[in-house]
Amino acid sequence: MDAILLQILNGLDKGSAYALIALGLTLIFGTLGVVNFAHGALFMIGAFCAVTVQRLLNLSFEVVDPDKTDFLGQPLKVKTPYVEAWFGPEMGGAIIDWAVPLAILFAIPIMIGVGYVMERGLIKHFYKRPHADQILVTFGLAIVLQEVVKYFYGANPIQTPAPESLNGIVNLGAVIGMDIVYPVWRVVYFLFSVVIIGGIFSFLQFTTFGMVVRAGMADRETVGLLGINIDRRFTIMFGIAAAVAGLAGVMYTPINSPNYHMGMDFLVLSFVVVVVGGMGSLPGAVLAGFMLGVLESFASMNEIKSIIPGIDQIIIYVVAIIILLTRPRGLMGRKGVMED
Amino acid sequence: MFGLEKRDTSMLIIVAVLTMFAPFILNPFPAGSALAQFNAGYPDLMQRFVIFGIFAIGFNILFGLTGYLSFGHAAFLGVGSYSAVWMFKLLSMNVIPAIILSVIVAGLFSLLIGFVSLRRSGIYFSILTLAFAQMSFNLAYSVLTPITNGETGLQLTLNDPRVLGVSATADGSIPVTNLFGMEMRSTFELAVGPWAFQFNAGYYLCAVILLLAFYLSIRIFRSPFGMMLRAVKSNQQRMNYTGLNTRPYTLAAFVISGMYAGLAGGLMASMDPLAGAERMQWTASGEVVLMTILGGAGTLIGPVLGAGFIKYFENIFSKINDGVLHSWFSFMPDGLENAMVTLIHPFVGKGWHLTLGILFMLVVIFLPGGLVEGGQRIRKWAKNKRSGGETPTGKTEPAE
Amino acid sequence: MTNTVSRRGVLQRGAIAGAGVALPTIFTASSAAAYTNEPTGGTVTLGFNVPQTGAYADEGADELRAYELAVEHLNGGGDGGMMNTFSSKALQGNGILGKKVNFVTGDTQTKSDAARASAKSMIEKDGAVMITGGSSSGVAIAVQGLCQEAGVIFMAGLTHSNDTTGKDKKANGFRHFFNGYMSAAALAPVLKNLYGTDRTAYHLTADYTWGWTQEESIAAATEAMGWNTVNKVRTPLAATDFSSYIAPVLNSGADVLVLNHYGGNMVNSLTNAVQFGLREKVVNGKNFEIVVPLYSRLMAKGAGENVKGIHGSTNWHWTLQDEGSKAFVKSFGTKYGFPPSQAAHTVYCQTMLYADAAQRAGTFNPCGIAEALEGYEFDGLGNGKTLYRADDHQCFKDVLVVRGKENPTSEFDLLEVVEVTPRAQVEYAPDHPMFAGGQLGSCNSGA
Amino acid sequence: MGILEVKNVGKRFGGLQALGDVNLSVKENTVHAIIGPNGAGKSTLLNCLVGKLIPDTGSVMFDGQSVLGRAPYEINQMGISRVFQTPEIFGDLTVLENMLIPCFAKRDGAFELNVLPSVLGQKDVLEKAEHMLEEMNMADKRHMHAAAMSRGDKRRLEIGMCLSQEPRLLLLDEPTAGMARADTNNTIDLLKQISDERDITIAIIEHDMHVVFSLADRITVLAQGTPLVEDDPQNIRGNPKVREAYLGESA
Repeated sequence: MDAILLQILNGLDKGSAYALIALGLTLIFGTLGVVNFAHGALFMIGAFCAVTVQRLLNLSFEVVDPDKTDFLGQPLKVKTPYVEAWFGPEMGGAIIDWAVPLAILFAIPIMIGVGYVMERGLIKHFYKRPHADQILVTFGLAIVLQEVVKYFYGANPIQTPAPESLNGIVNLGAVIGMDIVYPVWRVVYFLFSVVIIGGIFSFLQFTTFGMVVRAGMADRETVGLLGINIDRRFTIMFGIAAAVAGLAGVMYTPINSPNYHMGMDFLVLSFVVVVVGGMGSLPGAVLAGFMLGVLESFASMNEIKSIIPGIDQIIIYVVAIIILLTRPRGLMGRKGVMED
Repeated sequence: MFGLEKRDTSMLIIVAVLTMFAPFILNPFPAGSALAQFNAGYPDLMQRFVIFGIFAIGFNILFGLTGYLSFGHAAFLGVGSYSAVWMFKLLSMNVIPAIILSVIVAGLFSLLIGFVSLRRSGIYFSILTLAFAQMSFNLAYSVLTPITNGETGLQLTLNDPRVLGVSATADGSIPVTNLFGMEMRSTFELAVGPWAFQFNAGYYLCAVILLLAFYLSIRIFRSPFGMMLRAVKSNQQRMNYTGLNTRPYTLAAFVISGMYAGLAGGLMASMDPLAGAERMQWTASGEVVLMTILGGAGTLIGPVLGAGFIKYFENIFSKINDGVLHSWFSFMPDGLENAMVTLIHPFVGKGWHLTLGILFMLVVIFLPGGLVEGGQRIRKWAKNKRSGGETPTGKTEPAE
Repeated sequence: MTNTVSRRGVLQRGAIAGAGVALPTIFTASSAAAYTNEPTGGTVTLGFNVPQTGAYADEGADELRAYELAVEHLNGGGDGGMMNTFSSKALQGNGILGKKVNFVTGDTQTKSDAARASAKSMIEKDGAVMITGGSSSGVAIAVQGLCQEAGVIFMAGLTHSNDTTGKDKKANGFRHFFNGYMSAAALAPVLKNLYGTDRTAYHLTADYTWGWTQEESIAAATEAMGWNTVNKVRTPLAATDFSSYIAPVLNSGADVLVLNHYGGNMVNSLTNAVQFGLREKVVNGKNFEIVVPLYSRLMAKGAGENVKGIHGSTNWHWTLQDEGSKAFVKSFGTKYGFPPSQAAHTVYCQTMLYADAAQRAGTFNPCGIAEALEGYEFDGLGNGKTLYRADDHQCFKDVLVVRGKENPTSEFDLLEVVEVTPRAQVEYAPDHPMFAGGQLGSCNSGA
Repeated sequence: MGILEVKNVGKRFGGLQALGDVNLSVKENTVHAIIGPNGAGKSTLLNCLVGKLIPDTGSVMFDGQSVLGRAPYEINQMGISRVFQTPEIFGDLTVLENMLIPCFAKRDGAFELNVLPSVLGQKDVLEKAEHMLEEMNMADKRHMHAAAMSRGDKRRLEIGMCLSQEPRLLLLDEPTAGMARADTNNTIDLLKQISDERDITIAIIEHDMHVVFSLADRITVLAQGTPLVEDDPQNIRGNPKVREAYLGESA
């Protein structure tokens, strides 16, 4: 029983990442009608915002310590981060320790800026172009972005730990008298994604801005006829979608050390998630994200794998095929969106 | 000629000339010169050009004509390769049965996947094909290892039970692939001064098959069937209300392009008898999509150009290292030389992906019709120049 | 028409055919060369085929650095590195057989297809007489097969699967790196001392051939000393989040987790395992332990804090204090500013061994070189006395058991050597079942 | 017995009864108009006839054969062609190609793997398409991209495409909707000419009374999903029930 609960937790956690990426992807599909193959790269850039903050906080000055030697036998240069020098080792150490949460503050403006520049500088010119062209140009952009990151940070994964106090495990089952230990940061990640998803939905639901955007998703021309500048709002939506992907990336870094191609790893899966959820449906994307995450976790249980060997390799694709064949437009897709 | 219109005939002849003289055309720089790095006229790369050309031509029959964007075509190429290698292992080292089997198996496989996937259209179709291909890849890499030899790829061994032929040659090697005794790897070399041109038997087999494949694709483009496929892309609703059943049309296009992919896979295995699972990965499927769009989807020659373009960068640019750069700029003063090397360094060698990404973007931004449109613009420009800068005729020619 | 892919190197040709020849000279390769890519000018070209894109790009970059260093040393540049400590003194620092060493580089992309394409272009276009490099077993085996067919020598880079010198061994292929069996044989006694004989192990294994051979080796070795294997779970190569594979470990009754992963997989699975508190867990009254049989410093860096106190094995480590290792670290560190990785070390050794064999054989003919390498025993390359066994072209040498360091003094000082398992303990018969099923075949010179 | 017999057809969408109990009989070689206010169920009825929708109850017989459960292309091959409210043509193809496709469909049926022969080699089909273009006065536009034509021309082309299939029943869905008066009159003339010169039955759904009374031999008035009355045009004009339900509100 607790094994199943544990896998549900794992699934929700994986699903959080899928859902956050898919949410942004759907927003861009829905509002701009653009197939954005660079969306995974935005997730990756977010993760590298965290790496950058960690590096910045660790910027150090060097003092030569004549008593110690480095690997070549020369005097060792001892590094002390400026932050520690300024705030004292305790306070400074704590700031460095909290690099990942701090990176959120750093990532929001960066990601909105990246999204804005991407949309105004490139995507804008591709609204009326065929989807094939959009795929080619955004794929090219994704390659360029990840190669640039690789140039500066290398190809190896870079460890970016969570703050010490959030790094342990917590017994979630204590309340119901069961023993379900789970990493604290993963709980944080799940809650974080719930907050972000909730935030996006209430933003779209309860603000006039959101209402206009939703109306624009349904019928762009009519909204345009009302004299509302829908394009500008869509640009802002693109920035928000980029920020959501970026934040998902920032928070993901302690779970798995980021590397430059993590965006591509998530790209295909998030496309599957979006399509299974149904084109143009935000709740569909979120639902599909969590559903596929949970199913993927179940499929990796030994009990299941012993019945169908290798099922964990293909579960996502099997589920995608079954859903698309039984529900023509995915879980909650709207008619006529990206069907031709 | 050959039942083709004049324009198509001349295009076929141009392609024939280009492929037959490729060993010369692709080797413009004398060996040993600084630019020899850019020579592409060696057998392996020439084979890849034409094989991926065939793959892209086939993909274009589906995507270019019907607009159905398959993201899983690499699976058919992979299946073709596996069938061919199994044929080498079990039957004979002759490439003909291997290629025939790979086309048949890929055709059957694409019939199955197409039948299911074509129940949906648009992006739903794309994701279905992607899902099937990724399943094939993941299984080939792991669970199906007894058939596919997993990570390493299926290869020949010294104890293959070859029915027609020997398991190992007299000197203890694995026999090589051949066409009725003519070895695919045999290469004839022509040295003219500092130039060295290589004529490889395998390449010429591939080239002849490419010409046949290209010819067949012209016929398909110009046939009523091809017109129906373009009509599917244009307006399915009207098709249905004109008494035409679109499903068999799209399925036939899907299977034909799957068989082209299988042919490419079979040829690949015939040139180099190894079938790796990565051939079926989504990145490989994505590659043929990129080739087609980059060259010009829906045009006859575009996909071949796109295939050549990408393979050239993959194989030539990835091999330029700092040593090569230094040798290029060694005539400059040291400081300038180092500056140039530093400047170019990120774009070559391990940075070849970056260059490719940038070129994707540039092509699609400035040449919406792909490389073919670039060619047309140059031709138009040249024509204008020749005719003394007269105003261009307003008539736009359909992209071919 | 000839029967071979033999041809002469483009770069070499430049030296001899500089002046224009008026009439076409038509010749076939077999009449001109005795073996594939016989160097005729003043230079010889080696092909360095390493991953430059994809997950192993950093490891590939480190290999390339070592190759460049080796070439520099062979051509008489730098401080000579391990050439000075190498037991064979055949190399003079004037290239190989008096020919200056040139090299070409390529990108394997860690894909069999791409790696073969890249190796082929080196052979067909650049006239390389030897191909070396790689960072995964799939690529090594694929390229080894190609080199066998083409008639050039393949000096494997980082490849740890038993198959490379087991069922997929080839007469033209040679491996300096150790393998899964050796890791297991070296680790088992250490694990026994540390954790006792009453342990229950749970394996997580990357679901492809390398993972399987390592899993098989480790399970066999640990079971032989009394451990019990409770489960062997295969994880998809593409997996990034291993939480759903780690979770079942918690209640499986296992008290040791063996991670048969490498690269990004290893970084992630280890990170996830530590996240789930496995390190602090007590099962069956014993502390829960994690073992990573194949360690690399680059991976350890990616996993950061999580490697502390975790045991594994490695082919070589820069903190070794023998003369060869010290010389290599010094000359690598001086040139690049940081110590070399085990991948860098193995490819440097392979280049030296190839050059030395050619020098001793007096020819670049692959068959001559193979003969010179087979059964060759040497020392001074950082691993103690080492034997290139003739039966399977596998090097036999001491294996290092390492542990993630608790208090690293620098970003490179992540592992510490716990034990140097002597060569005798990791040796096995050539027909050992884990290596059976293949034949070397006969050497192919391409003639 | 009419060529098209609709009996007791009903269709519900959730809680909405779109068609109640429709009976309709279209006589061969007549022009039969179906009129009714918005939401009367005209389009639903049409979709039931061409296979886009399957009615919940009742039967639809064309020339003695049931069309129910058949796909649109099968119904088309039986001899029913449909003209849409907004012209549905192959925008990416040339005008000539647009005309060729129905000609091929007529000759080769719903599917033919005609992979090798060239289109230009199919003289019979080419001739027929060219002839049809001339008849539609569009021969000069034959190499134009269809999407680039005016709406009136598109409508003409669509009707021509349908006629080239030699259908026995031509269904038109508000063929003049959104057209300027001149274009509307041209279309009326064209349809008149077709009905006079050919052996064809026309069923037309129309809003525009001018069009209806210019063309129709017989009119069915639909209101709230059921036929109110079916009669000759002059009788419809004077029918008080129709006036009340339909004309009254628009007059």
